[in-house]
Amino acid sequence: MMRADDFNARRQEIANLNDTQLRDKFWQLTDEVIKPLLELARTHTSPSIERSILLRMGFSSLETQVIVAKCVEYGLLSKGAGNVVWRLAQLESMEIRAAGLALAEGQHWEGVKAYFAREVKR
Amino acid sequence: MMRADDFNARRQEIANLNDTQLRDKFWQLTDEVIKPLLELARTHTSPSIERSILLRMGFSSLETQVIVAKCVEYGLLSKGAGNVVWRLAQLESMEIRAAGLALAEGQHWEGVKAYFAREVKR
Amino acid sequence: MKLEPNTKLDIAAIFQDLESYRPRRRGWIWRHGLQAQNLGPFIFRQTSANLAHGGALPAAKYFGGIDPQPECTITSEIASGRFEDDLRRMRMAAWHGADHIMVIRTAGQSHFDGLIEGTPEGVGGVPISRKQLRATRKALDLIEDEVGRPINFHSYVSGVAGPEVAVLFAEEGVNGAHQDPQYNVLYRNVNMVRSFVDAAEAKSLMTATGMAQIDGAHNANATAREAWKITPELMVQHAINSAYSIATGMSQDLICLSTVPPTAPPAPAVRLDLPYAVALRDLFYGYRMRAQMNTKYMESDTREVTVTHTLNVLLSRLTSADIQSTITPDEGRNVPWHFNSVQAVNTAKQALVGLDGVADMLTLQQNGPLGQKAREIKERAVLFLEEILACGGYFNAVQAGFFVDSGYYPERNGDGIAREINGGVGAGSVVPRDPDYFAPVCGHFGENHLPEEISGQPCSAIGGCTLCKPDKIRYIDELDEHDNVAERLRATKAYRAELIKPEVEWAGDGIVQLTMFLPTGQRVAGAAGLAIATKLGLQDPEIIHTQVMHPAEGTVLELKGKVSFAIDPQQLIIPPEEKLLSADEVRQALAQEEFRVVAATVGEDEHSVGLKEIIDIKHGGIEGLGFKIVYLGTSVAIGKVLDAAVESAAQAILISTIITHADIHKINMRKLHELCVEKGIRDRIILVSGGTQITKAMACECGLDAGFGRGTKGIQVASFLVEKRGEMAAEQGE
Amino acid sequence: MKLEPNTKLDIAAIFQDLESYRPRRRGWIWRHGLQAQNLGPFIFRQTSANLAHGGALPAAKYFGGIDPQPECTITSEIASGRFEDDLRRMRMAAWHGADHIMVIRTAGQSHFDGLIEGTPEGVGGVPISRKQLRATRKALDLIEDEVGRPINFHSYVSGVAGPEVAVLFAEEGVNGAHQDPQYNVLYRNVNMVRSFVDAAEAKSLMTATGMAQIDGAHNANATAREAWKITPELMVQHAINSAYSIATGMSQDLICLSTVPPTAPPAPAVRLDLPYAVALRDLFYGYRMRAQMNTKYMESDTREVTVTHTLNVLLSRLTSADIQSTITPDEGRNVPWHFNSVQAVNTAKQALVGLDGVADMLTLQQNGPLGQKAREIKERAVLFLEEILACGGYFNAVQAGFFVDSGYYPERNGDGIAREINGGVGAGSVVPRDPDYFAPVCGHFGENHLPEEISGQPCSAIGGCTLCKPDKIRYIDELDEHDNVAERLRATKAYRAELIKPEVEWAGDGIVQLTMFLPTGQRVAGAAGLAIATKLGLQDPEIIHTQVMHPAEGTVLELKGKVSFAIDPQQLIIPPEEKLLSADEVRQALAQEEFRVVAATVGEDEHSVGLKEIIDIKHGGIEGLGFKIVYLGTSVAIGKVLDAAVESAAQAILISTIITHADIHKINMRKLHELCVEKGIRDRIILVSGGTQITKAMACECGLDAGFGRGTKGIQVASFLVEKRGEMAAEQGE
Repeated sequence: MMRADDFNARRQEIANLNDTQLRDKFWQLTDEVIKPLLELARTHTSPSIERSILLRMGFSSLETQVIVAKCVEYGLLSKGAGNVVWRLAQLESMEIRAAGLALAEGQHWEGVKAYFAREVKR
Repeated sequence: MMRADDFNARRQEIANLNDTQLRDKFWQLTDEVIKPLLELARTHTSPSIERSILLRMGFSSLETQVIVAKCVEYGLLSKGAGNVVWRLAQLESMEIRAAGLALAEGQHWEGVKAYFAREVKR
Repeated sequence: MKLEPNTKLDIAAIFQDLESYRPRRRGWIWRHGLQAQNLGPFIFRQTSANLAHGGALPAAKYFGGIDPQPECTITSEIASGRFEDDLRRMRMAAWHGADHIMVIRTAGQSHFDGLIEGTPEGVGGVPISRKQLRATRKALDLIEDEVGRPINFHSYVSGVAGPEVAVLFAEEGVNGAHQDPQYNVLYRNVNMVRSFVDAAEAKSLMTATGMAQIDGAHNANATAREAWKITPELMVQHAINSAYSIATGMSQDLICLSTVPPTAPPAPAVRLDLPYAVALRDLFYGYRMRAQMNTKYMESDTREVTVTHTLNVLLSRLTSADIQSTITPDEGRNVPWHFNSVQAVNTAKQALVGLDGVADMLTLQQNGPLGQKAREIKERAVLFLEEILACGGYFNAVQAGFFVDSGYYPERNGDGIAREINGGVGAGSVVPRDPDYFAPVCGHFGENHLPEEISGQPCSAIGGCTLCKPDKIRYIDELDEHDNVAERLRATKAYRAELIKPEVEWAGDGIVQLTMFLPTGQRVAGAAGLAIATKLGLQDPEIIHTQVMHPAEGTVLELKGKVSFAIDPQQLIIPPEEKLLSADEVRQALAQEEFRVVAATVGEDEHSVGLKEIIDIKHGGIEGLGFKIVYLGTSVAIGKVLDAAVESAAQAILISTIITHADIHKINMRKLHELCVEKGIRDRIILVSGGTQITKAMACECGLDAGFGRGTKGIQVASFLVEKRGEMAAEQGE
Repeated sequence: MKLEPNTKLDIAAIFQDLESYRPRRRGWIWRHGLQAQNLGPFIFRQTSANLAHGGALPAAKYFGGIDPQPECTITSEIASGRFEDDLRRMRMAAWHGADHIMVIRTAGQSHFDGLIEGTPEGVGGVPISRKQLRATRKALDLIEDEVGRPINFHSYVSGVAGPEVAVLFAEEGVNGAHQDPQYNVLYRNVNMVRSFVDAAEAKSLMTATGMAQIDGAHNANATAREAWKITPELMVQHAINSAYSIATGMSQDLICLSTVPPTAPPAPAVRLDLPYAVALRDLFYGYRMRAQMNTKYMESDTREVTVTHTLNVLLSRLTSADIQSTITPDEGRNVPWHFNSVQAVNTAKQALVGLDGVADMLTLQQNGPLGQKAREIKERAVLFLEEILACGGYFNAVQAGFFVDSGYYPERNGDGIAREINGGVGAGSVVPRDPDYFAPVCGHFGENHLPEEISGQPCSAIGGCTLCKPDKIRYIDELDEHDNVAERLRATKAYRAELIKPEVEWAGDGIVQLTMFLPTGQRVAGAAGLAIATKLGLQDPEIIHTQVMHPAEGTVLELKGKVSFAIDPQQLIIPPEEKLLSADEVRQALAQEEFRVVAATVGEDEHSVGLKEIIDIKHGGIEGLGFKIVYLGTSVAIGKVLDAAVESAAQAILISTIITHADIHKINMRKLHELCVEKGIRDRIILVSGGTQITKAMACECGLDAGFGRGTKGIQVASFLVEKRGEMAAEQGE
């Protein structure tokens, strides 16, 4: 967009605000701008977020790569990759780490997928 | 002299002056300090002053050195070295420069000395 | 392992047991400002605690060697591509006053969708990996013990792997990070949806471990063609990241706005930059200010950069700075060199200290152009925000090219950086969380539906996450058997211990700088300079700076080139370190036998300060130790010095002299020696000269017994005199 | 004779007909300040007229190349000992903005009772003689025509021959001088009676020809151990010389107080220096301020000096400066070098311009510590004056050691400089004027009893003095057949025309500077550095600066040494100066045949500014000349660039890349070339790379057709593309 500097015209509505009012307006507008962004973040996740969760669960970066890639492949990222690992450990009475490594090796995916599909139906 | 910082005691007499009064006092004291120095300068001369006068009369630095040294030797510096040259030119109807060069060569000094001695008697 | 100031950092030792090393603390530490601190002859208003060990500015010697530490954090940016060489640079920077070590990330890592492991060599920065972070933090832990002050370690939580990097930083004790989703979007072309979703998780992790955050708004400043016009947008960018951070739970005390003065001389810089600085601190009251120096206008002239950076610090002192960042003065021409990093720190420290408490005496004149301009910037920023909302919000605004347009908003030049909502790296990778979404860890942001069987902390489900139980962290050492630190250390081993080779970036790189003035125009000078460097045997000579002094009269060149050889210190003749007698030993010797000294400043020289420092009681001079001094004053002829020495039966003569290019100082020294020989007293009298540039070698070459240069203390001269007298007595006795 | 910017000053020609050369004007000329001046994108508040020709600061390129000239005079102090080499330096300094050239006098001349003639070599400065002054003034007359601004020429009216020197200056068109009898007394040990008597004559001569005067009070500052304590005395010294000058008839407008900030960092310098600066300008309202930079605390670190001098300029801008003097940053370590003189001028200019109009936004806070400290200094000064009178006046006070005592007056430490009324050089030489004393010249001070026959001007007695009739001036050429300028020019002739040799002080001195970081402690580094310099073949290597980066980790050394050879420019391969097509020629060529170009920033690089400057219409880029551009953006892979080129049938590819130490830029360039070869289009497509440090040689080495570095303009690229296309078409046709 090309536009000449029409500041003097545009500022009319805010010209009469004192400095405190101007600052308040600035922050109120900012809050409006970030509100939908924040809501998006609150309700969504990403491969990196899920890998970061697996890291925190004690998996190496190489392991997290594989597990999250599989989660994406099986449509399970929306459950949380950590959740997938945790759930498998619960289902199969495994240690968390053993469950994750098994998943990283490609095992148990169909079972986990079935579990989450079943659960959603409940 | 060794002295501790007794500023607070000494300042009592000037503490109440406003800034303008303080500045006036500063310059008034300065003028008192320089007055005798200036009077000295007004009424005295030096070899360098006299050489500077000869320079302005068209003599070279080498020539001024000799003429002024002779003036000192003959006790004529108090007359002014330029005066000595000028007076010789008057007395002998010489050009100024010729008079100075003659003096630089050691000529006419007794005559000039006699002239000024005579003049003082008048 | 503990560092000793006279022993090099043992880099190999850093890697021992690294797999089990744990950072000893987390989180950012601010300096503690002292309202009034007595240091040397002065009271300081804006300093913090002194270092236990560190290097003062050269001029400190005039003020009792003080090394005042400003109250604000000082940053050193370090990034040679080989972090093992940077560790030594970090130690140097900390020694000179940096307590915020910022490691620049290698080019391209922000597009790497995951973590890098091992220690590959970097380009334009260092690859950030667990091993690299852990080794660096371990070294910094040692360094902070050496200087006696906490060192904050910092890098970047940006790119497509932000949350992972944030975990890594949290686990490895990194104390601060750049985090700003807008940076990803505008300058790294990472998908904007991904950037903002990831940012919330990353910020949450930073909050969990008390990391300080620096935003990325200053990049607009560096990118815009007329940076002084982008000031309203800067306010908007700062606000979006700040408000977003607060909303994710971050403390205002740890949110730092990265701000750079938009102009530099020859612009009327302070008058243009100050209103922006004031407007920023007004709108963002309560946030922290990270004042960065200007890079945009940095050419290859390090002097020019130093002046501009000093004016940048003036702005910090006139407004505020919680962190004063530094830019190496050579950044405009090469990968920053070791010593230039330190120089940048010294420029910041020097200017901050020189301007200590200046706000006590200077008031910002808000009524007038300053207040008017500041208000205008704020109003323009408000209008900018209004238009973002009017066009449908942030994503739409980015898509419409709102940002980094070169117009002074609301002016628009249509040259902004536009990005597609569905474009960029990582587009389409974000998914909504299902109602049964669960993340069994700490530091997580947003919806987290704990299964019924879990109560308390989410990570209780797994018996604790790595933030709670660090022993769960998985450590990977190396993935590449060739590109790793051990190989690099092996290849450069000789230059780390046995041999000495110049370096500017990496051990043994051999690079030196050659500066010359050639009395010819720029083009011929360039070719001639390269020819000279080549003739001197410098390899790969390259011109790094050219400045025309006058188109016809001459050109200054700075060249770099590589020295092809190394020096074996075993082969060097190093003058032995002088062992001084103590003051008591000197007094004792003088009590046994009187010591008479004649002292004078010789030649046509009226400088008396140096000699007075050596002799006067008041100045800690040798009179106080019992010497009997005949002081002859200034501009004394050598003959007169000798006469006085004979007359007073002096056992030593001290002469002070200035250095002159016609070598009058040497002529005078030789004359002194020769006259003493002529008079037959040379074997009974000690002859010493002193002066700012006198060396022992020079004095001895001229026939004297000793020479003392700049910075000599009385005790050094006294010790020499007593010992030399002893030697002479022994010789006479033989 | 007229100077052309691309032609060297013909030094031999300066001496032709010198005996009949007359200065074309007398007296000092101030710059004319402009309240508001538009330069580039900015309005300046404190500038004067632009130069006709001159050198802007490097960063000026970002602001349209402006070179704003501050409203105050800028001084360059010049003194290599060989004035003929200084003439070129004067031209360089004037080119960069100095209009006050101050020639430092050779050591010892102040004790010379008379004038020096001829052109002997000087020590620590230049012997001031008629020939030297006239030749210099003649050169400056040419230089002021070149830069389009009057140049003030300045030296010293001090010592035992003050009145003679003053005549010489008046006759030879010197425009300003240091004149302060107190300087003679305290620092040169000239008899005090002689000094004050002579001073009145000297000042009278200066007044007669409109010379500006600078006093000598700042020397107390440089001499006192704790300079910040001598501030009351400084007021007294300034006042004595100022009042004395006024009393001899000098105009206040030409009386400049020489003032130096008393401290430097790491002192809290501005807070200590500002009250003194304010007190001075308050007491001396109406006088001119010559703000000198600090030399007292100058060590060998030029960076440290540059920061301190920038803060010194801040004081000038916060208070006032009519003359901003400069000190070369290397003065702490050697006789100032050519290019450092220019750097000092640039530091002053840069800081003054960067702080242009800052007083519009900053107020001195008089209520508070600033006002209190300033008042205190003034009160202490008043008390000082009172005690001078109480002890019987100035001469008695000097005799009692009142001056340059290190105590904060009225504190006294008893270490002042005491002089005897009847002592010192020239004691007893002053005589009272008799009642018939007569001096038949103009410019004379004090009693002058014109003989009865003389009326009107005293010099009418002799038909006019040299001030009225300059043809009466006696010119002496040389007195020493060996020590003179002709001999020196003969000895260095080769380096003034045929051969190129580095120089820092004198033509052909061969001195270069070598800077290196050695990863070892100071003592070993010193020895190793000298060994490296020796191995490189530098003669007489000497360490001029040492800075410990860390006691164990490394030391920076700066060494000087002499290059033993010279370069014959005839043997150099100098890349030919590029001849550009005009914009019209390019447009014409493109109108005949379309020119399609693909452009991208390649690699992991998001920098787009450089490339945009080359292509965008808005930025004066080649789009505006008619090229059809496909711009692919940033971080583009080489493969994609090629695909786009094939797809659009482009005739050229422009890639932009940053320089990296792992040589990724070279790899990318080679890859581009090789892919084009593979695809079989290399002979039909022009490949060009650009980036801040790209060179043509580097690009060609990597297989491309051209490379463009920092500062490239669109027209250069356009011209190359059109010409290259023409060449390729010709080749294809063969």
